Amino acid sequence: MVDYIWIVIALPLAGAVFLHFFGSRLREPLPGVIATSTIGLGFIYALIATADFFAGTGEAETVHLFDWIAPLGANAELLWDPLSAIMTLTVTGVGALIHLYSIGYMHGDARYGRFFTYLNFFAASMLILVLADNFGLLFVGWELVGLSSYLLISFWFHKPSAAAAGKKAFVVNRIGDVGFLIGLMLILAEFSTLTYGTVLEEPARVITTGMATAITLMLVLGAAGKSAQIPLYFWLPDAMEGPTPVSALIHAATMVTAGVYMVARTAALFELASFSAAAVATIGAFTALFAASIALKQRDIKRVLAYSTISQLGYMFLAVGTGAYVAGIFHLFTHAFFKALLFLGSGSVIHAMGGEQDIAKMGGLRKIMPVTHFTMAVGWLAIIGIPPLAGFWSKDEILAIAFGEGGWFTFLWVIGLITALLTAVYMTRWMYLTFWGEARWEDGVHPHESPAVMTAPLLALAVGSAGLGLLNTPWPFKPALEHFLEPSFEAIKMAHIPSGSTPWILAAVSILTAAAGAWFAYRKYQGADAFDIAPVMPRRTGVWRWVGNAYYVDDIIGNLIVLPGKLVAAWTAFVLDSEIIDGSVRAVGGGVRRIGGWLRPIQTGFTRNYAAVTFAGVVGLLLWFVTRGVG
Amino acid sequence: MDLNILSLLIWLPVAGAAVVIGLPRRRPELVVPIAFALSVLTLGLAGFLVVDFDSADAGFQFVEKAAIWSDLGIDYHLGVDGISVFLVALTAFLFPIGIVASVHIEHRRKEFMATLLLLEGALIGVFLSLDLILFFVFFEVLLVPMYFLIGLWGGERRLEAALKFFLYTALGSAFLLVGIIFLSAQANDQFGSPTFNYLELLDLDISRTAQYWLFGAFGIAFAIKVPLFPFHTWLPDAHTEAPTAGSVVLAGVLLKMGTYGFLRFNLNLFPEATVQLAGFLAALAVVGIIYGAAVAIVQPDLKRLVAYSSVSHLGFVVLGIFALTSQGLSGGVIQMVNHGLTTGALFLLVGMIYERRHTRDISAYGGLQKVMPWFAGFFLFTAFASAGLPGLNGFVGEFLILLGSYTRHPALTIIAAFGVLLAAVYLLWAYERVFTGEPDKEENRALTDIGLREVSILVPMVALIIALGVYPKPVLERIEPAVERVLDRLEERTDFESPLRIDDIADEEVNR
Amino acid sequence: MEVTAGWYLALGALLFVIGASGMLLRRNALVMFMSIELMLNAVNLTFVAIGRHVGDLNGQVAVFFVMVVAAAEVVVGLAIMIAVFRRRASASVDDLAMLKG
Amino acid sequence: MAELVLFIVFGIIAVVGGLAMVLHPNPVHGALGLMATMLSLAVFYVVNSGHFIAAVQVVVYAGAVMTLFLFVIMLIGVDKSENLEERLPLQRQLAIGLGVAFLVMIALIGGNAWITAPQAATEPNGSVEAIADLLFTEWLLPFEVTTLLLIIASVGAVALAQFDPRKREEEE
Repeated sequence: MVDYIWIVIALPLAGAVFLHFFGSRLREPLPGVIATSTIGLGFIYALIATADFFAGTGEAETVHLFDWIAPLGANAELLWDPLSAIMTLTVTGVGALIHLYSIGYMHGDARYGRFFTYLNFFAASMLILVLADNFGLLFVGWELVGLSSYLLISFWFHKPSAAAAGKKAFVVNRIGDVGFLIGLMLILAEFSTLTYGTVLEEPARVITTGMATAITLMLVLGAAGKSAQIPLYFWLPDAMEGPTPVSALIHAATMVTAGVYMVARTAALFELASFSAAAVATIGAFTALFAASIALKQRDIKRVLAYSTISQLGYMFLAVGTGAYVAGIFHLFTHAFFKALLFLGSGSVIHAMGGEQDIAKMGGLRKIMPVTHFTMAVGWLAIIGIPPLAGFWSKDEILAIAFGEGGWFTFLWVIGLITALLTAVYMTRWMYLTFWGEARWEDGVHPHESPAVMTAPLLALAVGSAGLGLLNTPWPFKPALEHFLEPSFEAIKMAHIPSGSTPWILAAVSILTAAAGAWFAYRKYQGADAFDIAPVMPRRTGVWRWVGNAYYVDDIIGNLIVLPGKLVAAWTAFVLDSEIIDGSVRAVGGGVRRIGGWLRPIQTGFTRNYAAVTFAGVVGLLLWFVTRGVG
Repeated sequence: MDLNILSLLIWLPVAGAAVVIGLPRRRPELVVPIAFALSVLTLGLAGFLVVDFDSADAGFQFVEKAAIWSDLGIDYHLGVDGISVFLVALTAFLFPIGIVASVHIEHRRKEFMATLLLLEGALIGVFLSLDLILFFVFFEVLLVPMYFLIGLWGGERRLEAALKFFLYTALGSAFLLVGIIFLSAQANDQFGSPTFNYLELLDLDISRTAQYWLFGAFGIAFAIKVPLFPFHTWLPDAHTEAPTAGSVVLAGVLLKMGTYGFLRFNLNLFPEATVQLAGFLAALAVVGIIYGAAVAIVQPDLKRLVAYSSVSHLGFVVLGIFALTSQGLSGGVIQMVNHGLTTGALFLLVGMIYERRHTRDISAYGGLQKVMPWFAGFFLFTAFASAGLPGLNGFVGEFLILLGSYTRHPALTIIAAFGVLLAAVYLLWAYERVFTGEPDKEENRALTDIGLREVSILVPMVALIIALGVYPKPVLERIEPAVERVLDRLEERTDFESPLRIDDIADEEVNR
Repeated sequence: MEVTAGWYLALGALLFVIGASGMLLRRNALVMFMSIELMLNAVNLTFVAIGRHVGDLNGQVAVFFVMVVAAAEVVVGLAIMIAVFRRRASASVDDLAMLKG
Repeated sequence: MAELVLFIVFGIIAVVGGLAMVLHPNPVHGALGLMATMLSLAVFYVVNSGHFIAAVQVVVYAGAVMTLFLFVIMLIGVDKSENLEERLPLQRQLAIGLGVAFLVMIALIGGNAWITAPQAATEPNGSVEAIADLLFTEWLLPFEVTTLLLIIASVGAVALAQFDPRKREEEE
């Protein structure tokens, strides 16, 4: 029995509470150590629990903690099955390494203790999200992760841009959450409870495909908000305002994958609604291509990686959309490692360059930061998909399955392939401009290798990025991950790699595209002098300018949605509310005053007038008597 | 145990008010401690009431009855059930906090404290009275102390705001009185003798058209109190001009009299009309939600922003009530309590900053987080609780309401869901303008963070917000039987079938 | 031709109207006051006439009370008039229009 | 027969006195006219066997009240005759109109003899004993109340008519 699993959540939560009150009093590294140890312990517990799971019956277990909102079937219950296991391991594993890294990175920050409070709080919320056994608790984790990302993005709150980025992230997430909420409404209306057990066990018995499509589309809206897919992706690049470990942990490895996890968890519903699954895949593919194209011309070292993350998440959505849930989770797992590696690497570069983030002002760091350079090289090769590194296996599996599904998915495979090419180009550009070529540092900048506490996690992640690919390699070894995740998806008809020789050909094709992209970019930037980070495409076409400004999406949303929204709100507030409605109330008052004014002259002041009126009253009374005919 | 606790709950604060007034003028320092002690005593009584409240019994408990004017059928009839027990507890909880929050008031402090205590007694009276005339008397009586609270100790335009508040509500209660009298007349025809006893009036069968008119009469009085969408313009003025304690109590409890009125009287006494008009009122509520939130976004004045947020939140409560499902109703009732806490806390915080800078204008602030970190922490926490962040109390109510009312009003509830989004927008945008960035203005740099007194009133509220958010079971347990009883009556008296009844879910769970 | 109560009532009515018109027409406060006294007397007459017609003494008791009240009224009325008119030369009621609306 | 003559003679006196009071510009003549009316009424009281009230009428009303009036008229010095033209708009027309309307109404109502009760056989005995007997049994409470009323009236009158030379100077 795995009823101790709640400790995994309790540890970081306790850490967060403790550090909230005493963090600021402890000397520099202590809060960091405490935070890292809580999540590290969590990782160990997760490992034990996974072992317990396989030693035990291999059935998914529900641990009931306490009643929360009973009428909705949303109680504090945790679910422990392979899917939540893999997610917990990723969150706690990568999380621990990033916590360790932040001890060094956040050195000297005024709110050192507070940073680790928020980091631990994030870990606890993500674990709630991942371990929840009903949509209610999932939604709790969902919004708490949004809160921690808000707190961490605007960590350096004195920077107005950081505060605005934090608010933007939370609001956009909330747009997605409204969709998610509507999905929950539909679920409750149909299943009259939110617990996974009732909803995901043969939903076909309860709902029609039409309703399943509606529910899943709403959930997809929530997922798109959280995992930064079109149309709700534009908050992620701004989220780079937060400290780099935040970007690594939240905006690369864990939080943004919540959407993918949710789609995987509700696979039973998506199976019923093929249209939604196709929609998920399509959104994924197009987001991947779209984000990859933007990444080509970004100058900020972290924004390149941000768009790259959006693109890789697109791949994961493509995978779960085509029904390749294991491939999606596999790519999520590997991506967590190499993207965290790349982010932390860029963090150490920024740290070394004294806060400089513009890759145009870097270059030639190869010799000065050997360890960072080596680990970045591993990450670079992993992400563009060069075997035997992890990136190749997971991305190739997704593309292969997509190709195998045929029809529309084959077209998505083409898009995936083009994205792979673009990924190779921008990542090589990123590597080249940062590490190779001549040094283009501004004067007064003298980079140095980062301390051990930062490079150690880099090495650990590099090992992960290189080695983890073997976990699910279809050919030489048995696909271990697929076997591991089997219990979670046994009721689901999963898409698999096409048999026969096609996978080999597809593998060759994707390796070729990756190599071509890399060689092209290398040749391109190697020849050009330092400052002519010339556009890959001919300068004249407007497209390049559009790409540079991320298709002006921010400005479009700015004055197509935000500005009119404010105008309408302002009109409602200062015209409709205070003039029309309040005005009408005041008008009533005014009206009464005016009527009073008309009646005033009756009081003439002359006693004799009043006497006359009185006498008129008497006569009137008599008249009434007369008319009634007395007697 | 014949200690009639309900009468004590009402008359203890009222007696307290008299005691405070009687205090010698030479000893002003006695006023606050005594007032505080009395209100804490009432809180203790209310706590005892909640603990001793038997959650299994859906009917009225601790009932007290004494004739006042028997031949007219008016009697001093008190009772409490799942719906009113927490509102009484909320009232008793907010007043000690209001008193401590207004320690700085020098101008006629004795009368201020006496008015507060009087208000507390009348408020508890409203929630406990089971006799329509008694209810009406308390409903009217508390207007007077509230008028003086705003009129004497308010801001610049206090007289205008107080008058508007008083007249607007009085207009509403005029209709209420007509309705009550008509009801007793009906009782006279059907039972032989006129009666205002709520329990007896329940068995009255009123013609459908009469129900519509009565629903309208009662409805207008409560709609103004809630305030429902078109009748809300008195609220922002009343709030901006009221002193901190006034705002806390006004938002915390006074507004709930409207929703409580709908739930206690309209739903039970006029079932057919309720079922027919539920859609219309739910629509009004949803308009209120979006309208209140949209207007709050652009408010330059912090207190007006919180006032409009109350319009939005209470729109949720009314939507929950008129969803006529068990989740919706219990969501509505618990949201009344939650809103009282979160908005009460928000007003306390706004009051604290007003005491320091004497301006409510958001643009006058900036970068306070650096200068007042603890204050910023409390404000952000309360803002998120108010925006319905899961894990805090606001979410429990809103989640129940949204999911509960979808089955009855699908389109409306989807629009209402966007209210949750707008809530995040106006709260975070206000937080950003007031707290983040560099404290550029000189006065902002000189501000001191919140002291022990202020923290001592915020901490219990924060604790309750978390407790209700994480473990609302004890509260939900006590609310559900009363809500089920309302729905049973509705289903008996009309051909209305409320979906997703909690007992259906229970037996669905059983036979799974 | 025998004088019945009706006759006295008619006379009383006539006197009453004369008093009322005096009240409305004359500006002098005292004349108005006297008109009121006349109206009261007219009513007393009707009381007595009906008393006799019905054969009941209460009519006369009523007249007695009317007189007492009238006496009190005169005393106070005149005192007011003296107090008011000492400040104003003229006794015209129209000048006292300070309570104009 | 005698009653008819009395009625006609004193009826005319009463009406003329009333009209004099109303129409005569000089208030003193008006007051005398009113006194005439009151005395003629006293006669009618006697005719209608209200002997006690006739006496009271003459002593109290005609005597005390009217002399008080005359005294005040002289005191305030309004004995000069005043012009009678009317300044208030349509006040005169209204007064006459209402007066006529009133009389017409009374005639209409009186016309169909609404005095339904039969002529009482016995004349009421207006003597002092009878009135006193009635007064101190059935009407005791009103009687006591009127005593109170009179006290208040006199105190009020004294307070109101306070004529203090010193205070006047301050006011000016």
